[in-house]
Amino acid sequence: MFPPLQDAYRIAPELVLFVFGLLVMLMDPFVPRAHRGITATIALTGAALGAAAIALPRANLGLAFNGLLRIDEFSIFLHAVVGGATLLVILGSAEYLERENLPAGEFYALVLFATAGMGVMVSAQEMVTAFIGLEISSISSYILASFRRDVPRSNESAIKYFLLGSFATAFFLYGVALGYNALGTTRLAQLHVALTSSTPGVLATLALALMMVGLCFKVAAAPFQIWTPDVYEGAPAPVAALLSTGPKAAAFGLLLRILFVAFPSQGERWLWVVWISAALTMCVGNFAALLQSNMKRLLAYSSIAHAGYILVAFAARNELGIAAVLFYLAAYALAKLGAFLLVAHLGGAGERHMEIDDFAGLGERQPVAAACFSVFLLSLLGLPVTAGFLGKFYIFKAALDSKLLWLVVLMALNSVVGAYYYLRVIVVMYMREPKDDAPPLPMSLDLGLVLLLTVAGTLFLGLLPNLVMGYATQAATSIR
Amino acid sequence: MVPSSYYLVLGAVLFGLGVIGFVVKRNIITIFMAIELMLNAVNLAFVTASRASGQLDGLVYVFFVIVVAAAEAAVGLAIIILVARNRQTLNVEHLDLLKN
Amino acid sequence: MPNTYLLTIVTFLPLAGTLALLLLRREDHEWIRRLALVTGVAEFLISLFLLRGFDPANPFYQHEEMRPWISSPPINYHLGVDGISLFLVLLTTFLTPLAMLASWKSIEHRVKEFFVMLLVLETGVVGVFVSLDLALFFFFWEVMLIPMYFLIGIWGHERRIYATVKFVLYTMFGSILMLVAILWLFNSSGKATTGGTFDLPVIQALLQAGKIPLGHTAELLLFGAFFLAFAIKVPLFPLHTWLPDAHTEAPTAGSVILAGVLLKMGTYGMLRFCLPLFPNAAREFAPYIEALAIIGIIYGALVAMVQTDLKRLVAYSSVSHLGFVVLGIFAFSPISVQGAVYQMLNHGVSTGALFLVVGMLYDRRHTHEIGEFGGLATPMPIFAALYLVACLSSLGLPMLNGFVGEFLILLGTFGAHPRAAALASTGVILSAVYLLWSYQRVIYGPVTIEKNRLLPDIDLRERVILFTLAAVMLWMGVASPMFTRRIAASSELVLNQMQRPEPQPVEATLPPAAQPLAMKADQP
Amino acid sequence: MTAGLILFFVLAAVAVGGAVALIAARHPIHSALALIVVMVALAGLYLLQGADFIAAVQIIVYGGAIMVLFVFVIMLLNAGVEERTNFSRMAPYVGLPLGIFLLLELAYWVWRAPAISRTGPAGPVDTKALANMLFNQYVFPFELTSLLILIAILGAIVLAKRES
Amino acid sequence: MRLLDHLWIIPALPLLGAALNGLFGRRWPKRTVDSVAVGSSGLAFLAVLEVIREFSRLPADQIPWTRSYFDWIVAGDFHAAFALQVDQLTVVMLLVVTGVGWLIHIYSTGYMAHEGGYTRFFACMNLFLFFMLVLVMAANFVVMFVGWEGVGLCSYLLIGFYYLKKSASDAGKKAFIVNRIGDFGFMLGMFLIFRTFGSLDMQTVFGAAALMAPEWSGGVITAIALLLFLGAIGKSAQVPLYVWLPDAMEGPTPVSALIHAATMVTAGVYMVARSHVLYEHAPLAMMVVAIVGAITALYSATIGLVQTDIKKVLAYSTVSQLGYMFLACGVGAFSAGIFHLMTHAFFKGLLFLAAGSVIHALGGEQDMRRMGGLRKRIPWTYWTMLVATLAIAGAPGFSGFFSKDAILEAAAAGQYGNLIFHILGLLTAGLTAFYMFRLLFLTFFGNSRFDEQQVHVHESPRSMLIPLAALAVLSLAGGWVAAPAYWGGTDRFEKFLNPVFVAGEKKSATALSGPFWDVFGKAMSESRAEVALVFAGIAVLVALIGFLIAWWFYIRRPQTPERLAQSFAAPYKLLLNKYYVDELYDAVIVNPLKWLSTRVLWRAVDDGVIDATVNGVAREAQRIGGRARQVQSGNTRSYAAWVIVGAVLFIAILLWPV
Repeated sequence: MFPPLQDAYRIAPELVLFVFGLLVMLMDPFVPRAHRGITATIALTGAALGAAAIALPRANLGLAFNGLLRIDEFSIFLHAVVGGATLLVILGSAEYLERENLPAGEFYALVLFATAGMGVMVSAQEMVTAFIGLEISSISSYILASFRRDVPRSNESAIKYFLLGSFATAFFLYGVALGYNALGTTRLAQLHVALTSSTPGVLATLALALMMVGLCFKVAAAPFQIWTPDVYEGAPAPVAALLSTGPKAAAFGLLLRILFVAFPSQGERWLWVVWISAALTMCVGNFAALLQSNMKRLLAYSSIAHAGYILVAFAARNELGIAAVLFYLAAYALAKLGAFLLVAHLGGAGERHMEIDDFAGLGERQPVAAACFSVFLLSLLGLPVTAGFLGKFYIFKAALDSKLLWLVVLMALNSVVGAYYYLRVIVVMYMREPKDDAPPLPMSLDLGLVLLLTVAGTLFLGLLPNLVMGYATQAATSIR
Repeated sequence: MVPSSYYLVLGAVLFGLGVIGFVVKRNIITIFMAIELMLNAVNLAFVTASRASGQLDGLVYVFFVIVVAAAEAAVGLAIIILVARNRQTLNVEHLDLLKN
Repeated sequence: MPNTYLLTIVTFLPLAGTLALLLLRREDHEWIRRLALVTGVAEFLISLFLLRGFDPANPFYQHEEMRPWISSPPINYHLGVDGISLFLVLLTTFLTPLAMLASWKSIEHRVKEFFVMLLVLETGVVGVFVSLDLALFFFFWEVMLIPMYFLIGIWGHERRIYATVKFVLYTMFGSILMLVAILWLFNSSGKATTGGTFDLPVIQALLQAGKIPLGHTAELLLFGAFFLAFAIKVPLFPLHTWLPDAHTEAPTAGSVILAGVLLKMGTYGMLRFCLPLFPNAAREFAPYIEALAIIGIIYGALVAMVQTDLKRLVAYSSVSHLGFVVLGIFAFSPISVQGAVYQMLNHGVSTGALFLVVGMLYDRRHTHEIGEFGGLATPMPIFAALYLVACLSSLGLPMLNGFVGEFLILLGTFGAHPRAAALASTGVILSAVYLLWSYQRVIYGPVTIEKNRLLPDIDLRERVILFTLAAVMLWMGVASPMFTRRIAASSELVLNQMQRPEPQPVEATLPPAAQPLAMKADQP
Repeated sequence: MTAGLILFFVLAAVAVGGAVALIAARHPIHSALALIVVMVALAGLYLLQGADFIAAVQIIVYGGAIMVLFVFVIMLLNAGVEERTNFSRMAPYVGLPLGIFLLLELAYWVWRAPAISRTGPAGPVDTKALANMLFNQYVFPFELTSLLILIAILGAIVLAKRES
Repeated sequence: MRLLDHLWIIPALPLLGAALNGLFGRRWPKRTVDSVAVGSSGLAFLAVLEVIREFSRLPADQIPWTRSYFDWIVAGDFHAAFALQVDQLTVVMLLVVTGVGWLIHIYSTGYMAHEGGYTRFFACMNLFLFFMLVLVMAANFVVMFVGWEGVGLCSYLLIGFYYLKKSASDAGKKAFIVNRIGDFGFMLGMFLIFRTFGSLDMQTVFGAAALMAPEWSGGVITAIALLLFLGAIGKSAQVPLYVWLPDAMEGPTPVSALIHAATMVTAGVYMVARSHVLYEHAPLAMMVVAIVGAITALYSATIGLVQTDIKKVLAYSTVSQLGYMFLACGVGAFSAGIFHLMTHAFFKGLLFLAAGSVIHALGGEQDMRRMGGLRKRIPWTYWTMLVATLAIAGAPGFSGFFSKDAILEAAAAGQYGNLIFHILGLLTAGLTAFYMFRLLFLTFFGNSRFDEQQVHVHESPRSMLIPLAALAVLSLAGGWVAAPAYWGGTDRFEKFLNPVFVAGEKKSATALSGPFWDVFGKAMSESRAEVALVFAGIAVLVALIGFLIAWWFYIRRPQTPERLAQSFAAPYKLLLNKYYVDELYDAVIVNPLKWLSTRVLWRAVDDGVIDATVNGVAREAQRIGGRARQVQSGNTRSYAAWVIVGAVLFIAILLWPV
């Protein structure tokens, strides 16, 4: 039963990422420090090719590796999101790595590997395989979080992330094991069959609960959101950018497959978990952000809040909901990446200027950066013209289709609360005088490109969503 | 013949003890050990299920879990060393630079 | 329907102007201003073409444009104007160049951004008035918040940040629930058309034909969600407290647009959505809404009376005046509704003028405190005269615009609710009190503060602004049928649309006017 | 009560005792030793279930490699007796009771769950079949684990190496 | 071309003058300004004469002559055209307005010659004429309201003409606001008319009302009439809204003469007379009108007794005379009311102009206690003023004699007459004679009480004296048009107006044999001329008594007033302070309203409740946020505890209620 060659096409993105990760890792020692650009270029090429390689699986949809993976539009879509995020992170972090004097080769390699892991997560049909993918991305993330080795905050961020992350994955794994006990399989489709063919026992439900614990932790849903602000704050800003997008998208993808492919029959039950978690997550994220003064923490809380919004779409339990999740993930990733990478740039050497007040007068000092940042914030806030609005729009719609009126109202009110702190940042940037005359930081071409892509993407999704939403809808129907 | 549920209960107890260990212990290394304990409990569950159902898959999973645990251990301990080096403490409660 | 591009041009010309502005260097203040003004004036002139080919007898939408935009859910780029929105568009395009002219000298820093924001705002506001797709409407509705946010926040006065954040949050609070309601409506419409529709005329027709089943509670909730958004915008007592702050802190141009146009979005929304879509709920709530409107009229006037800050005073006067409009709308009488629409325009012109007047004072003295002025008739006689005209227009002197609207509203309301109209009429007395009292304190008496003695009278630019407005006030006050003739059919249609037949068997056909649209919406 | 059952209870007692000791011990080295005891006991339980290959792996990889790594690090860092700080109020007042509750809950539900019908062979696992499965059907995750280990090595190096 | 077809020209002329002066006058020399102003008003007067000439040839069935010029307000069923009309009543008003208006314009060129704001003054005066003409020519209530409010505006502007003086701008504001209270009533009246009749067109409304059976129309018509009367109370300064008129004397004297004596303040009377059909259908409203008129007449006359400011005396006198006119209307003698309106315009205009001349002569002095002995020094002024005083006091043969007499007669014997009204009227007549002669004596007789060194008394220029003379002639002879039979006349005035007033009365007259139909009425119907003569005799007698007392007090025994003031200190003070009504309004309405608005509505409700709630919600959100952040203690153990909480929670929810 050795897998056929076609399966290699189906994992082409992972292979590309893996190969280029290796390449970067191995070549880095031989690249003179003066030519660090070479490393970056290779990594970038890897990421770009990895993202482009989704064309191959797209042409070869189907199960791979004896049904361990399932390459469908859903996985393609999330591959694109994850791969795109990686591409942007790599593009946006060269300047940062240079400035902070971090080992670029290892950094890129880990990012590429992590992306491969996320790729596995979103296509996995079998839970242990998914778990390995999850661990690949997690362990890479732990390392990346502590990348500023001499910075106590970075270490602390890594150790917290590591301990709690492992803790949570243990829950996930235990859930898989219990499910295996109860239903005799760890494959999504068969789980579904087992669940529907006979009345499932308590054990299966328990298994679902534990798996949800693990994944909700990864996506930072309440009450497992607690690690997020600490980790994002301590981790190097580009890593935070990655963490808040790629692994999150992948974990949402996995959660989605579990809930919608394996456990739809339990929908009436997990609905309430998702419902309550969504409500809690939105509230905690938004309210806690109100008084936040550190930019990275603010963005962290905001990403918690957004996880809550996405869970609302889960609660909708319909196809539009799935599509909305996907669309939202893309929209959210664009804004979040742009924001975090911009923050990484503006934070200055050693990330000294991470307080919101440090952004005072940015509108005058660096109008372009401030304008881009505003676009990201407005997208996160969900104002029209930006992708965030349509994302929210779709979620509302999906949830209303399922008559989740009160959850929708709660989400609506939450987005008003959210508006307060997003707008506060804009206030600081445009309406306050700068504290001191910090000289404008020259922006590198890379970062400029990142901003161009993210802003353009945000506006593109906000104004012409048909293409992406079309893919997302296709993806939503493809998972079953 | 031991009923498989016995094994499962033992696994649950061990998993629970691991969970308790995480909140009770202060030393990072010990906490990490508690996590390893949880993974062990998982393995027990996998083996039990595998043996009960006669599938070999469960054993393969155990295999993977052990590898993952090893990888986690390598990275985790490296991070722990880094923390210990920079912060001169292994008490997790002293790591509170990042809060609120 | 024939597709024209006029409305698209009118909507997006300002945006095109901003693109041109972005090409200019930041330092070229003079050219930035000129280009912006040229854009604004061109926009106004082009918008006048809307009048051409506008058939006053046709109550339905005209100059319609319909293009698919988002395929799923089907959001269409559907634009059109009827008698209600036509003049609101014109009001917007008319006030914007004036606001620009008023900002000519008072905005000295970040000039480029300022005019960009002003133009973006214009696009947003025009978009709100011409959108016939609920989602598109909401799109513009929210978009316009951003430039306003910046206008107040960057170029405002001392407490600008508090004011602007309050403004945006208040508005968003209301509007986000409206979004929920819009989606709900969309979903309900799914029962009548495959996949549902956001298209306002179609939804309206379906609702009226009873093809979209809306339970009583559902209708109340939907109405509530829409109404809350609009009531905040209007603002209706007791949701008005953002307004004095926002107005007071905004730069002159911001206040003009805010008072002149943005508030009308609220009353426009009530007329366009609340009444025709949810007539039963509207009728049920009407007594309470009218009560609030009357409270607003009297309350706003009384509070305005005792303000010491001139701009705040004008702001509270808006609360009072918009109370009339809401009252007129919810009296459901053809006369009062037309009066309400007309009063929207009047309020835009006269309160706009008052804010411009206050702005001119601010440009000279950098204060809005009434106590800082006094005796300005001596150094600034022309200003004093034009200020008086603005006051008189605002207090509803016959032959100026304010009277016609107020009169029609009260006349129409009286027919249905004599007591309500009688109570509201006291606002007529009170408006004279606060306006004339403040006018007296600013203009009359001896010059008490030395600085005021040598204030220059208004210059040519300012004269152009105020004379234009004065001319319009007079014109609207004397030749009101030119406007109401075009308003009439559409506003009566609103009331007709409130008629609901008894629940009919399923075969009920759509009204002929809506049929082609409904079919279009059915297509993928 | 069969011998198997007795053996199970003995090993289970050892495992649970080890786990409790892990928690109770104040010095990390004691905890590490307690964990090793648990692992060995678990290996015994695997044997009892006929999974002898897994038992061997458990001893070699877990007991032999991973735990040695732990002990090594404990020694390296010269970790002393655990400080019994109590900065966290959540942990003792919420975490611990709920942790115990979770334990009981899990154990209860697992106990209550209908036993899986025993269909599998009682005899020892066919290691060859296991290998076949690992390298054929599960070759993809197997290869993935190699990536995982590569990452682990890379990470360990990046993090632990002293800056020149 | 008939001017009748272009009625708009009449109001347009002064409007043109106002526009020219308003827009360009600042750059013009004074001569041009006053040429424009006087010219336009004069032309308007000529136009009126021409219109009257053409009007007199119209067949009766074309009267009222109505011309509609453009649609002004159209909405739903409501349609208001800018329509003007001419009938006999309008003709009288037109003559008064343009005639007196023109004379006062001429007078002003002299009076205002040395004042600042010359252009502004004339622009406003012309504008006033425009609005006043619109008011009297309006063919529907909305257009009438245009004039109604417009004259109020001009009054506001002209009272506050000396805007540097706070009292002046205060007075202007007060006038406008108090008028607005009346306008509020007027508006409601219009709404009710529209609700009842579906139109605001006067012919339609009156036509419909005339056909109504009284018993049906009672409630609504009464309400309409009372609401309209509220408007009249405001505009014509009746109790309780008269307070603005005395203050309005802050304006330049020609303004007082034109607006606050001759024309604007009589608009209320005109409106009531114009709407007589409605009033005749509402006996209760009629009674209210009569009562208010009678009370006002007496009440303000008492205040006038003790005032020392020459213009204030005249102001209270005006209020009092307006009360007379309302009394006339209230008892159903509309034509008598209008007649008095006309004669009053002559003699009160003259009084004001003469007073202005006095003030002018004394360099701005208005306090009669610092006048005296001017008889010889400004003879023209003295003589004209004497004529006016005789007229107002009701000296036989003077215009006031006829009009006042007609009112008193109607008060007693009119359809709605009542002896009490008659007695009140008589009392007022006596008081009037007293205070007018008091004024005359204090000003022109005795010794001069001003500083001769400072003040250079001089007779006014010819531009002022000519209007004085003209008005004196009118005051003297203006009443003859209505000379009753016993005087040898034929009461032409009443007959002239009959088509207006009788038209509507025909139907209702029979029904009106109510409680007011007393002995005098019956007696009169039997031998009208004799009874009228008796009435006239009584009135003259009363006036004579007033005159004699004044003569006794101020010529014969000049110390008497002071002694009286001391011995009746309390009533005197009450009168001097105008019954403390201003203070009462301040204390009961103005100040509580300010307090309410500031303390309660603004500070307590707006800031304290609504905004506090809003900000409180924001604060509360932040507080919750602070709580939420507390969770983020940074302690990993706590975080782990949260994970456990979550796990337990998830399990609990999923297993619930298994």
